[in-house]
Amino acid sequence: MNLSDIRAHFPILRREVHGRPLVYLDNAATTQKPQAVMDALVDYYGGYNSNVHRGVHQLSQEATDAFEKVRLQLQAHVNAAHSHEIIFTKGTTDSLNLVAHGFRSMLSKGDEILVTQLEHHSNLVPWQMLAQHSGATLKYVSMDGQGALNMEDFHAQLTAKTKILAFNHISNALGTINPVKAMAAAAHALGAVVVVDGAQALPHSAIDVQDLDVDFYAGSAHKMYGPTGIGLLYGKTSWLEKLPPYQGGGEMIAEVAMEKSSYAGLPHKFEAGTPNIAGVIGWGAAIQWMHSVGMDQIEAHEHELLQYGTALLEAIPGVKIYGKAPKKAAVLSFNVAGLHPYDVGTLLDQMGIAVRTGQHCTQPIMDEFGIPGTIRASLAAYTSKEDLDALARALEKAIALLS
Amino acid sequence: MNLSDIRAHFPILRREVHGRPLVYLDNAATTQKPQAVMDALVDYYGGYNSNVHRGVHQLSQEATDAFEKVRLQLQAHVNAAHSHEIIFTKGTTDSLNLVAHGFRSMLSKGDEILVTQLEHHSNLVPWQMLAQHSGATLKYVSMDGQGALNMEDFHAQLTAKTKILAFNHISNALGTINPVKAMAAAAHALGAVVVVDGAQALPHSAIDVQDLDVDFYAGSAHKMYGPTGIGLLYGKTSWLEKLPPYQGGGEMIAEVAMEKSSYAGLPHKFEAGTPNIAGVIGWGAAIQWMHSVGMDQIEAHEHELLQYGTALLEAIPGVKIYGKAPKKAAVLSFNVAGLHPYDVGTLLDQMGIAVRTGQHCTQPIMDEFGIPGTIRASLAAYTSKEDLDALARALEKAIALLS
Amino acid sequence: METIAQREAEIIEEFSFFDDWMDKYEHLIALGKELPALSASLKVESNQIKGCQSQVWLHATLEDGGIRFEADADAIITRGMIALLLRPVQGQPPSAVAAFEFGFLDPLGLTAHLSPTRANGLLSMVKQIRLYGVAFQAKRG
Amino acid sequence: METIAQREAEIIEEFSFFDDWMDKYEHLIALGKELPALSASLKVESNQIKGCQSQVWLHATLEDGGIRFEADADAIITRGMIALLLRPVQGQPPSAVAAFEFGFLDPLGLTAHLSPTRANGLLSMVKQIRLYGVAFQAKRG
Ligand SMILES: Cc1ncc(COP(=O)(O)O)c(C=O)c1O
Ligand SMILES: Cc1ncc(COP(=O)(O)O)c(C=O)c1O
Repeated sequence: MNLSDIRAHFPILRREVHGRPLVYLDNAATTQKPQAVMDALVDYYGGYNSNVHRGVHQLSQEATDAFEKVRLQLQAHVNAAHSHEIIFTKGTTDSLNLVAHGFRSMLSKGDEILVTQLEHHSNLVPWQMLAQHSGATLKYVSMDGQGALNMEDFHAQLTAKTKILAFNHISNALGTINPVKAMAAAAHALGAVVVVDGAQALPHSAIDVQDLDVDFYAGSAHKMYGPTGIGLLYGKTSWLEKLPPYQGGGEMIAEVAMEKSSYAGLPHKFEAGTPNIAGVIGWGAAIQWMHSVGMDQIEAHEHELLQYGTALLEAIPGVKIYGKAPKKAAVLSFNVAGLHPYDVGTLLDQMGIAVRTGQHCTQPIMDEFGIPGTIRASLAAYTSKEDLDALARALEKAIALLS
Repeated sequence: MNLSDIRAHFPILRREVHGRPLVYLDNAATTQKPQAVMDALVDYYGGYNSNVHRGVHQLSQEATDAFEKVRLQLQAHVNAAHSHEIIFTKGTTDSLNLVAHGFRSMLSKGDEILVTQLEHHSNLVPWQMLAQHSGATLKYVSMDGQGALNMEDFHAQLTAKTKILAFNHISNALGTINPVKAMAAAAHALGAVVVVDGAQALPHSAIDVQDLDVDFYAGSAHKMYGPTGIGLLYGKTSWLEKLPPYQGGGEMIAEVAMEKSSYAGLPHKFEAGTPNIAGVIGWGAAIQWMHSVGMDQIEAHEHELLQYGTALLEAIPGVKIYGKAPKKAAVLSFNVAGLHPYDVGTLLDQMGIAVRTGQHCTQPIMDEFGIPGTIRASLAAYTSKEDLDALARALEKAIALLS
Repeated sequence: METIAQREAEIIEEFSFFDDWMDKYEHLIALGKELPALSASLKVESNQIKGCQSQVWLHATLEDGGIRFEADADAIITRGMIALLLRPVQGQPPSAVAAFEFGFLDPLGLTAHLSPTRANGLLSMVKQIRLYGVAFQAKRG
Repeated sequence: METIAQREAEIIEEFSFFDDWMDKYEHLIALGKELPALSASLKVESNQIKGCQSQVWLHATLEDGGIRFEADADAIITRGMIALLLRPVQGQPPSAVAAFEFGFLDPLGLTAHLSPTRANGLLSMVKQIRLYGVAFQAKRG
């Protein structure tokens, strides 16, 4: 599919903002949705909406089949060994909380949890809460000035005391791609569980959880062209079996008496209550859409644009890019000397350019750089060179206005 | 709005199942969605999809405004004193787990949690888990042969030891309407917290949480003409402030350092991660739709149909209705002497009638009646007398085939 | 003894006479009624297959090189389905049972009953039937 | 002294000359640059209003029956907005400040900056301005 074909699938890209064509560069926060996703939602709600599982009637059967088909799609998408290793959650944050919560009864004083300075709050606060409840100590791997993890520090911090290693595959604030496979192997060699926040990696490249050999992998549909309110937790069978259930309710039980219940098997044990059925079905359409473009094409396209955008921005006097790790994905985080990101963002918005400004839920990174935040332009499969040209031109105008 | 106008809003009601017109009587599991809800979703995804809060750009502003407007709509809908008392969750199950989990640190051995025999598993298992973790004792109020709560037993079980009283407003399996206001008052007089599962009440009548004077009230959008994957927890400010955060992540923090974080104010403290933005916006459309019909009209219509359907079913030899409490809502739960509910449901499905069969996630009720389950026809604003006539005719046919 | 394939063909032929769903289900219900009840001593936990809504029991023994299946269910349509499912495999050698695909349900328009998402325990029963095939094969071999 | 209403009218008149957003924001930025910085001794936690992205400080004293506001922010557009917001209320009697609606932002096309969902702290500042009005009224009354 060429770029204009790809863009044609996204109705929102045809809208205007403040009288200018929308240039959407806030994809790390959430991506736009192709028409196919909206169609899937309308087909579902208008055609076979029903609660799933346990229903003997036709609608329920159709909804359940469509719902479970997406589990298989996701299994294939991340190459999980079993479909029951795909747990549907509300999103990455929910997934990470599910795991962190499950370990409350398995950690104790003296144990260590290792995270990194690059984490999104969603992969930091749950571990702080776990540390607080279990008495375990939270440690973290520092990053270098380029925004790459300090691997020496990683190996120094990772010890036999480390029970859990949790880190993101790709940093949402800086774009750093972390060496998941090597880090997982090192952690496993010392007996630690490996939990990966894949929220930013899933939209940009093909993921193979078996090849990476991680124990848990979390993601959100809304960052990968799918609906809001639905995400996944991949977990290795052995760990999912060890982990206690997170929420109690319908669907997740085998037998219920007033006093005590026994829990259902995987994946239902972790899916209490009516799931986000439409969300799952819409997600299926999004994944299909991604494959119709091709994960490799998406990755290559974004890589090319990242280099193009980096060169454009660096040519503008006063612009400083944060995050220049050797392996880096579709994020351009930057500041302009002397200017507050909020001011720059506000003016860019007036020119139709949607970027995010602020801390990007990564306060520890900002604290390390000693800045209040950055301006972040983040790319997707539909981002064009024209988008980045428009950004650069608007940025120059904003700088002129503010100086 | 008259019934045929109402029905015209639901595209799915025009479809066929096994060559027969769909007769959808599984509304307690999930309701169908009016066109307005689908339109709201498509408008959002096609027009202003963006992550909410913290964004300086126009799309984010539009999405945030639309999202927060629904919080105000819900505040008005349940008559909460403050908009921050409306917490968005995944659904009723999620809401109840949030509350039950929050009390883990506040209960201990000797304390009691009082539930009822009428509870859906989602309002039973979380309390079992709480009891297990805190050492508190779980007790329950029994029901009588009609499916009404035994009020003498309620007053006997409710003591100064009772720290939490949790029960449903309307039973999904039997339709029983519980005397929430009186039960809440009795519990408050003894110092207990009152948690109400309103999943089945919200679709059928106007709710006033201040008049009922409950501390928590939970519901699901998908049971009230809205999208899947979104629900609400109403909580009184004082209790929401006492309750610790449930999940950690983006949005729910004020300050984050590597070691420790401070939490944001209400409602954000309980809304970690990207919310189900489209779900919330679609829910807003659903609530608006309900009000365009009128909550009183919905209640009166369903009440009339319940009486009509009860008479129809009782005229069929061998049919026994379970749940005949004096105050009862839109549920017809029944069995046919000598027949398994699964067989009846399967044949009804062949005739285009969608009913639910089984335990309806209320195993304790089924155990009490000594039955494997029931056949449940549950009504909604769009249910017609013709739907119930079709059910009765099909039921007679199924009985003939099976006997 | 007829082969599995012959029996499949027979069933397809038998069902080809029904031209509406009512006749088909009437027949299924009749098959369900004819299925001999499993003796109480075999209706035990270890033979039980849990479906959410319909309980299924399955027991198997090896007799003269063929597998003898006995089964039961609490719902009559499920019993009818069981009767149908067992007909081709009853008494067949383990190797044939282990490899059997139950493809005849498709032309009968009854595949939905075996959908992995159905709450009737039949799919689990089919898997269990094949597993008995594999297990008895191993025992002999 | 001019009344609040007169000052509002002045501002609306002043902005009516801008026919594109660039001129308007240029002016806002100029206003932001002109706003006197808050002295470091007043830039303290108790005067701080937390916006997610832009920090705002507000201090007020009662002088000769009128409220004297001093404020600051870290982002320049926010400072410009503050300068604009303070112009009508500066030196006005508490009762007038307590009742002021800041309606002039609407014709200026700047209401969005005060939206309850904006991450700039300005709405909280506006509430705080009014609160000072109420508080000083009570003190006097
Ligand atoms: C009374 C009652 N409580 C709780 C629930 C659970 O709601 P949900 O599955 O939307 O979380 C339901 C619906 O299944 C219900 O009927
Ligand atoms: C790296 C990373 N982790 C976690 C999250 C949280 O995802 P969600 O808000 O969908 O739960 C995000 C997105 O905000 C992210 O970028």
